[in-house]
Amino acid sequence: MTNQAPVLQVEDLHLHFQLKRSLFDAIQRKPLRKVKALNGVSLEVKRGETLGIVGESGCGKSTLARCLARLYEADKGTIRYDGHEVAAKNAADLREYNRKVQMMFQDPYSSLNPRMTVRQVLTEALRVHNMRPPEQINDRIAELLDLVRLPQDAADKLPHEFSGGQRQRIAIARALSVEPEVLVADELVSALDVSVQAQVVNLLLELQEKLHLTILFVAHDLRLVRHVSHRVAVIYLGSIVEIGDSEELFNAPKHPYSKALLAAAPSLDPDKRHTRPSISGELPSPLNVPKGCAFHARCPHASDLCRTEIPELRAVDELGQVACHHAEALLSAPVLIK
Amino acid sequence: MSSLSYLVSRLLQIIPTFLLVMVVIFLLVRMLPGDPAIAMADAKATEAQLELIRQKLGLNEPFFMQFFYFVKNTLSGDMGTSILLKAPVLDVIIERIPVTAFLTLYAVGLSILIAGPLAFVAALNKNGMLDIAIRSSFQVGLSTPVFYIGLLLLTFLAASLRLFPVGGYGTTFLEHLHHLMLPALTVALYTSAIIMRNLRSAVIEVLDAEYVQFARSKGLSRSVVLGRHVLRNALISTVTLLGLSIGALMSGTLVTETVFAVPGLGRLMLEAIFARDYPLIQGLTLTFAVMVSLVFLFTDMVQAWLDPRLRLS
Amino acid sequence: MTQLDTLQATTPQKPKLHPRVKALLRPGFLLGFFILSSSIILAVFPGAFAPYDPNAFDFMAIKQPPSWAHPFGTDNLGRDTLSRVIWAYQVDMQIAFFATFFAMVIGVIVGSLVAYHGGIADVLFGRVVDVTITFPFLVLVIAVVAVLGPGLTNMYVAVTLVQWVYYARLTRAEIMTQMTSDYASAGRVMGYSSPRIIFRHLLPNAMTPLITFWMTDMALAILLGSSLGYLGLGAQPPQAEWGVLIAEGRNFITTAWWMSLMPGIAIVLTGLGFSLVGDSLADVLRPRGAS
Amino acid sequence: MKTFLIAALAGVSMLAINSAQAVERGGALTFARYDDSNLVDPVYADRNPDIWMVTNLYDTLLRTKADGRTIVPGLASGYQVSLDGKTVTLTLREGIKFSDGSPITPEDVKFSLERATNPDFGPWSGLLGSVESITATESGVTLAMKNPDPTIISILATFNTAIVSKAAFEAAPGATDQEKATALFAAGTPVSGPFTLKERTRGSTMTFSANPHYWRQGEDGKALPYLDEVSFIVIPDDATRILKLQAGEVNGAEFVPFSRVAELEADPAINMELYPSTRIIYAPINSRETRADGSANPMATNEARQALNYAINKDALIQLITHGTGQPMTSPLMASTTQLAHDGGPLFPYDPAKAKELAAASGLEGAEITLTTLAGSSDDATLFAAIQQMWGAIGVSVKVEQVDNATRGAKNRSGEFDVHTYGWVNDVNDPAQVAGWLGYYPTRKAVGTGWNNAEFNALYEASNTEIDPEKRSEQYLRMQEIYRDAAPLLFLYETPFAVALSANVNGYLQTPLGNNEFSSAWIAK
Amino acid sequence: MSNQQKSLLQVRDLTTTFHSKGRVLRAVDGISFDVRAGEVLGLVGESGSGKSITLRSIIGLARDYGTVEGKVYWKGEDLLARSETQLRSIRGSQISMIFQEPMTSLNPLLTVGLQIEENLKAHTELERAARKARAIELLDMVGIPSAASRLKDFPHQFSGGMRQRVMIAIALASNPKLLLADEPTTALDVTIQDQILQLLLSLAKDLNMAIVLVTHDLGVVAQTCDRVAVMYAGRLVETGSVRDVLKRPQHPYTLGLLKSVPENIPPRTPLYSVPGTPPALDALPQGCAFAPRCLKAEDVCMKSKPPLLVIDEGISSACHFLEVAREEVPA
Repeated sequence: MTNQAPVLQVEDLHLHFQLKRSLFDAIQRKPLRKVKALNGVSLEVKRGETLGIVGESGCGKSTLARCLARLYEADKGTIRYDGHEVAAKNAADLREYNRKVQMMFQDPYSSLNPRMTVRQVLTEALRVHNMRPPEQINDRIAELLDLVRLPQDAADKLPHEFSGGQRQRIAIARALSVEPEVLVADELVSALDVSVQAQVVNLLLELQEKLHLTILFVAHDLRLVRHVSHRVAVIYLGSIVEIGDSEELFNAPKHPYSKALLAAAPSLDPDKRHTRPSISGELPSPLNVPKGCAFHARCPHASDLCRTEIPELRAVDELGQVACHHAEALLSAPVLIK
Repeated sequence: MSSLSYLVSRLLQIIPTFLLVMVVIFLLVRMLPGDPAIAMADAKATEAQLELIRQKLGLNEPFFMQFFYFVKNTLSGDMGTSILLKAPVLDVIIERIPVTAFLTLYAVGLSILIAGPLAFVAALNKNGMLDIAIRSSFQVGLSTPVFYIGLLLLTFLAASLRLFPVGGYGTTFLEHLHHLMLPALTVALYTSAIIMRNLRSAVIEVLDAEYVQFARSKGLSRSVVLGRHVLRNALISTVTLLGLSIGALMSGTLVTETVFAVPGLGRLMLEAIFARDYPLIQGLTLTFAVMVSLVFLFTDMVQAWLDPRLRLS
Repeated sequence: MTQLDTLQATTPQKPKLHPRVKALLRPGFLLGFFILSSSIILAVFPGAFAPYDPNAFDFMAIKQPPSWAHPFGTDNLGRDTLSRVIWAYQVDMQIAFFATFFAMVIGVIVGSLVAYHGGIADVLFGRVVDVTITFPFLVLVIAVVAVLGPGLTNMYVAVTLVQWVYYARLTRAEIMTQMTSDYASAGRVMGYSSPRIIFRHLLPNAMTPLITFWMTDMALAILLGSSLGYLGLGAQPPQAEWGVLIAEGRNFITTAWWMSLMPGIAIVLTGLGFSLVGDSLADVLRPRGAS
Repeated sequence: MKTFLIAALAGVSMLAINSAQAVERGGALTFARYDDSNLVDPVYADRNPDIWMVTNLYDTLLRTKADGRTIVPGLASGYQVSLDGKTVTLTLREGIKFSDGSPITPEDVKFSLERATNPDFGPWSGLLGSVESITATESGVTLAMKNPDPTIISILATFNTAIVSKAAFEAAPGATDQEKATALFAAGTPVSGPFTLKERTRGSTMTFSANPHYWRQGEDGKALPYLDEVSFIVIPDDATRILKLQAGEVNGAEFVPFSRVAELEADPAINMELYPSTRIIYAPINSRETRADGSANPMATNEARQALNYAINKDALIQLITHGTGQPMTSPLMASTTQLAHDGGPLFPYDPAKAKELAAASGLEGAEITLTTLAGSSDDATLFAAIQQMWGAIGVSVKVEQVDNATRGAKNRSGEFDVHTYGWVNDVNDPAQVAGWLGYYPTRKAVGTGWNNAEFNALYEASNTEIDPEKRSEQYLRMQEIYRDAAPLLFLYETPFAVALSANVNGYLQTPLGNNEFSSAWIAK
Repeated sequence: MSNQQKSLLQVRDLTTTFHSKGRVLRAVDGISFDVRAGEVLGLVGESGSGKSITLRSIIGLARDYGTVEGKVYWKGEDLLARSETQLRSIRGSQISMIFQEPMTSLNPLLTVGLQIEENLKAHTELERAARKARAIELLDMVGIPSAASRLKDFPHQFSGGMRQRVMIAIALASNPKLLLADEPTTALDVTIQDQILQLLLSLAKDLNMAIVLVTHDLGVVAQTCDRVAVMYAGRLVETGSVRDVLKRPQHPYTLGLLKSVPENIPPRTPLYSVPGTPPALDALPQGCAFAPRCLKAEDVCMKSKPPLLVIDEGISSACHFLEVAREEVPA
């Protein structure tokens, strides 16, 4: 971690997707139904760090990533880049923001236009943002391919000629072509086989060092997030329940949900078996976020307070913040799973 | 959402569509060239007689007033008097609806009877000789104009071999079946080709679906797997398609009714257009739109019945 | 590791026929291609193939059965059926093209824009679709032809007025599907303009079903053109058009069967050609690895 | 020259069946028609499918013989026209009854004729424009005339003066006469004609059954009609209609395309009839000084129009279009079957040399003429192709403009055409109607041509009150001469009515006016 | 103790090939293994390694699409020799299968109750009422709350985890002795995965049922299986007890796989990665399938297929250089 200054500051981000309402519903005066994807997310990303974002499917982690890449416009809340609010910017500045914050996607089969060769993909990116004069474009493409460890003859091939891992490298090359400062990796390696995952993760780590990138690593694989992140945020139903130093969080999770999540992850060691599920129940529907602490229904420590009051994300020690009314109590008391 | 509220909401959705349909029909008919008064009176009438007719038809009213009257009268069931048949348009149409409805349903029935089993056979023999043979023959069917098929059937099956009557409608149900066999077959040829294609690929797709694999892994008999699991799922898209092809089917009846001398709405439509029978064209177009909408509604209901996800979400 | 990473990029691929070439070599496509290319040649140079003037009466040779002099026989006015069928290629291939092309262009543009931008335009478009599919196609086309008057040009206008909606609907659906692909999001993340994303990225990938549909539609246009010709609303006699020829021949179907059979075969063959090529094109045009 | 009947005629049998076979009674005849009757009423019938059916249900006071010219008694046993032509007296036949058995009275006749003269009803009242008043007498009716009318006898043999039941009209529901008439076009209505309406499905089928009280007698001395029933099926498509006949599903099919005549004539199971008609096929030529767009009209001179006529090979057209069943027009104003038609031999026989000469002289050479044809009509298409070829030979180029019937009618009225195709069938057994239509400017601008000849107009007006048949005949001769020279039409050809019947059908007749006569038809078992 | 006696299922030289557009894809390439009564056998491998096809070949589902050769003995009788109809009496009653996607594996148009009961109808003599009672019992057993009221519900009315429970209930309806589980938790979140795996284990124990668990997740294997078989390119490269294989992997591929998982290595350090990608199934190498990616491969690896050899008590491996490949995994 080189620089502690936040490059991205997210404050109280809300995003609700309205479901279509039929004419009949409207006549019956049924309320509008909303998928509450983000319910007040605040976080800071420091320059040069990797911030891991974990959570179960439907928790809002991808929505957050897409908000940061400006694929979604938040309903409420602000995103600041280098201290400047993003939404307030003019068109040219927004384009510049888009250039500086690049996103990479999960599905290696759909992340590339199947009808464009690698060269066309990269040329387009370089041209649109005037990254290089036309005569230097081919040289730059060669550089980029080297950077992501693809052979030079890859340039004139179509996506279907590559394996999944190679495609994700092309996606990385495309993102890097516009020389961004922040990379948002949304489940970048989830679709890849374990052995290939490792190749891409290594590349990402290497590029981060070389190019001083800031990375938002969104994934559901806890081991992977732990491996690549400096800091980690755990999201549950559109809110951050815990954020903090990666090692600290994985070694001593403070939020009951973080604990359950870590406990549920299957260890490679056959001797570390547990015989009871780490947590009961399932993620409630984001259409119906429970009142109070969203986790209370599944939490073994839930109290009346949890059922009524939304816990603030607050610092418990210098290494992290947690959104739990009973964080201190749980820290001191031994963990009891009911 | 319950089935009833689903029906109600579907019905409510039709309303705005229908207002637009009325506008389109009105504009279309007003744009027809030629003076309906001339069409009505034929060549021998004098100017004064023409003027009288124009007044009767309300053709001298301002444009928007004509539209207002059109909507108002249509809603109250008065579609005016046919110039051609000198009878209330609504009466004429009501007389003819059973014929066209019978022909259409007959054609749908035949299409399903022809296409259903063959689609299954083709799908289960995917890329086999049988599959290729079935698909090629339907391909030829798809490429043959309705009127030509009708002409051939009429000439050979009806006139030469006398297996079926040359035309007409008959009076009893069995007579209807007998008389309309060839026209229905003519219309069905195209529809069955579409259904066959769709059902075949739907069956192939469903056969590959995990739930069919799962059903088979349960040790269910072939008939249960095909009947309960494959057919029902494959039918969903086919029902939609059948609903959407109702337009094509009715287009088919337009030509077929003319060729086979079936006294239905399609033939009437052509006659009305040639005679510039404004009120009749309006009424008929509206009737076609209503019929198609009802079929859409019906197929939606069938789909909802087949697919609980539509009904219960 | 660098070395090994490079190694994997060259996935072992047996030297074999390009899959697209293989798709082209299938009998269905070859047959369709043969039919279509012959049709186009006949349509472009009917004079080179037609042995007689298609409109010349010959009272000495009325309703002659097929012979060496008149391979398809002659009609009730002594015109050579073969020549008329060949000249009709020009008319019917024109119908296939003009009755569909503009509808496709308009439909594709409208459909893409509506799909990408959504909002009120999409809602309005939904209404247009509802209204259009509520009318039986032929009813609408005939009504429009009746407004504009019979004849080919007006038929093109009528079909275009109705049919663009179907292209737009298909394009919209395809573009919507493509928009769920990450490469579309990637385009936005890269800061590309909407026209670039729509026309450079989404549309090329949405074109395959469109082109297949276009092929089928051209076959249908020929059928429609013939039907209208048959009803007296399409091409006008004495202009040779297959539907018109069949209409002319129907009175003689028992005494001069060749008058209606020969144009009938021409329609079926050409329709078959379009359908076969359309079906195979889906395989040829689909981007590799997308199946 | 034909003589015109004035004297009262005795009630003689007017049967024209020259059949060696003895008639057989009973049975039902099924007849395929091209279109349905919408309203069979003497006054409101306005389309041929309606008009041509009227006399099956309603008898007229006088009748026209099968030749279409000779007037014979009908419901009236005789008539008398006063010498000044101002009074017409008709005597009603005795014992005649409506189909419900009630007697046909002079009151019914007066009622029927008053309906026919009422200008508010139907399009035909003009035919009786000369009638001042109608009085019912004990034995019949007397018509008081405003002026002498040479056509009145023919009119009284025309469908629109057919006799309806006054009682039935009074009892019929409906506020207006038209509503009553519509209501009466239904089963059970008392009628005066040979048949009653049994049932009807609009646009599709109609059945007549024999009127048991009909007065005319058949060959066998018993009351007509021979048939128990006549059923009509509407089949607009020509080919289907014929297929239906060939399949034996119907006994007769009307409007057989001429192209099929030869084939059906060769069929032993089918009796192909070509009934002489008053139908003429012609093409109005715009004869105005300028065209609708304001440009000079090359067809404005008689010579130019004569050239166009001479340039046409009518025999070729007759072969091409009517397959030899037609014949060239011999009178410029009417079909040869019409009374007072002057047979001057084929009009404008094909003479390319003369045509060329006239074209050059009239400045027609190099002109471009638009032929407006009926879309979808293969006859018109053939005609166009032929005319294009024929006029090309005299240096006239022809463009085609295809329109539908309604548009053609509108163009005819507005004069926005050069030449367009048209046809005509007489409704009345008198040349006044067709002459008024074709040549008399005030009627309809001489069938839309804009030809306006003072002498012709004066002659026409005079002829309409001329009761001296000789003089009237002369007037007509002169009118035909004038019309021939002016040639505001292309005189194309006359065609018969082609009806195909099963071989066992006898005695059916379609009159030159088009009336379908089933009263004497019978089926051999 | 003879394996033969306790073996419920014996797979011998199972080979499944597919023919697609003139190409021959060898998805399963002559594999042999046993499943013992009551045990949980993990079949692990990366995508395309043939593990799912193996399951489908055992139960006869694969032969619709491809050619299945070899022997599959069930209680001493070769299942592959049975006709489709004969197989049906075993499918769903003695051997059941569950699939990866609970979303797509249940027929969306039929109620859950019907989908359970049709199994009972096919394999038991139970009457309608008894079938319903049994269905409720089954739903209850797999942990679906208020089971009775949910029989009339359709699959889409259940959450992902609940659907997987429903599928398990259906599979267990007729008390099978062997459950073939094809990646049953891959589509689920970790907390739900945990619940389902625990459920499967407890049911297997209660019902004395063997499970073949196909997965690509070594963690899942470690947490649930007794024995494990590692597949690569349609072949078994290593089998043995879970502890042995995971702690002392013999085959370079197993080793590479284990080392790629970022567990027990310092954060943000390079992970071990197996270079290259698996071979195409229509172009399998002549020799060891892993040879092109193997750092230690020599000529012999390219030329001859290494047999699966018993290395030690409870572990077998297919590598020409077993001693060379052996390496201690950091535990």
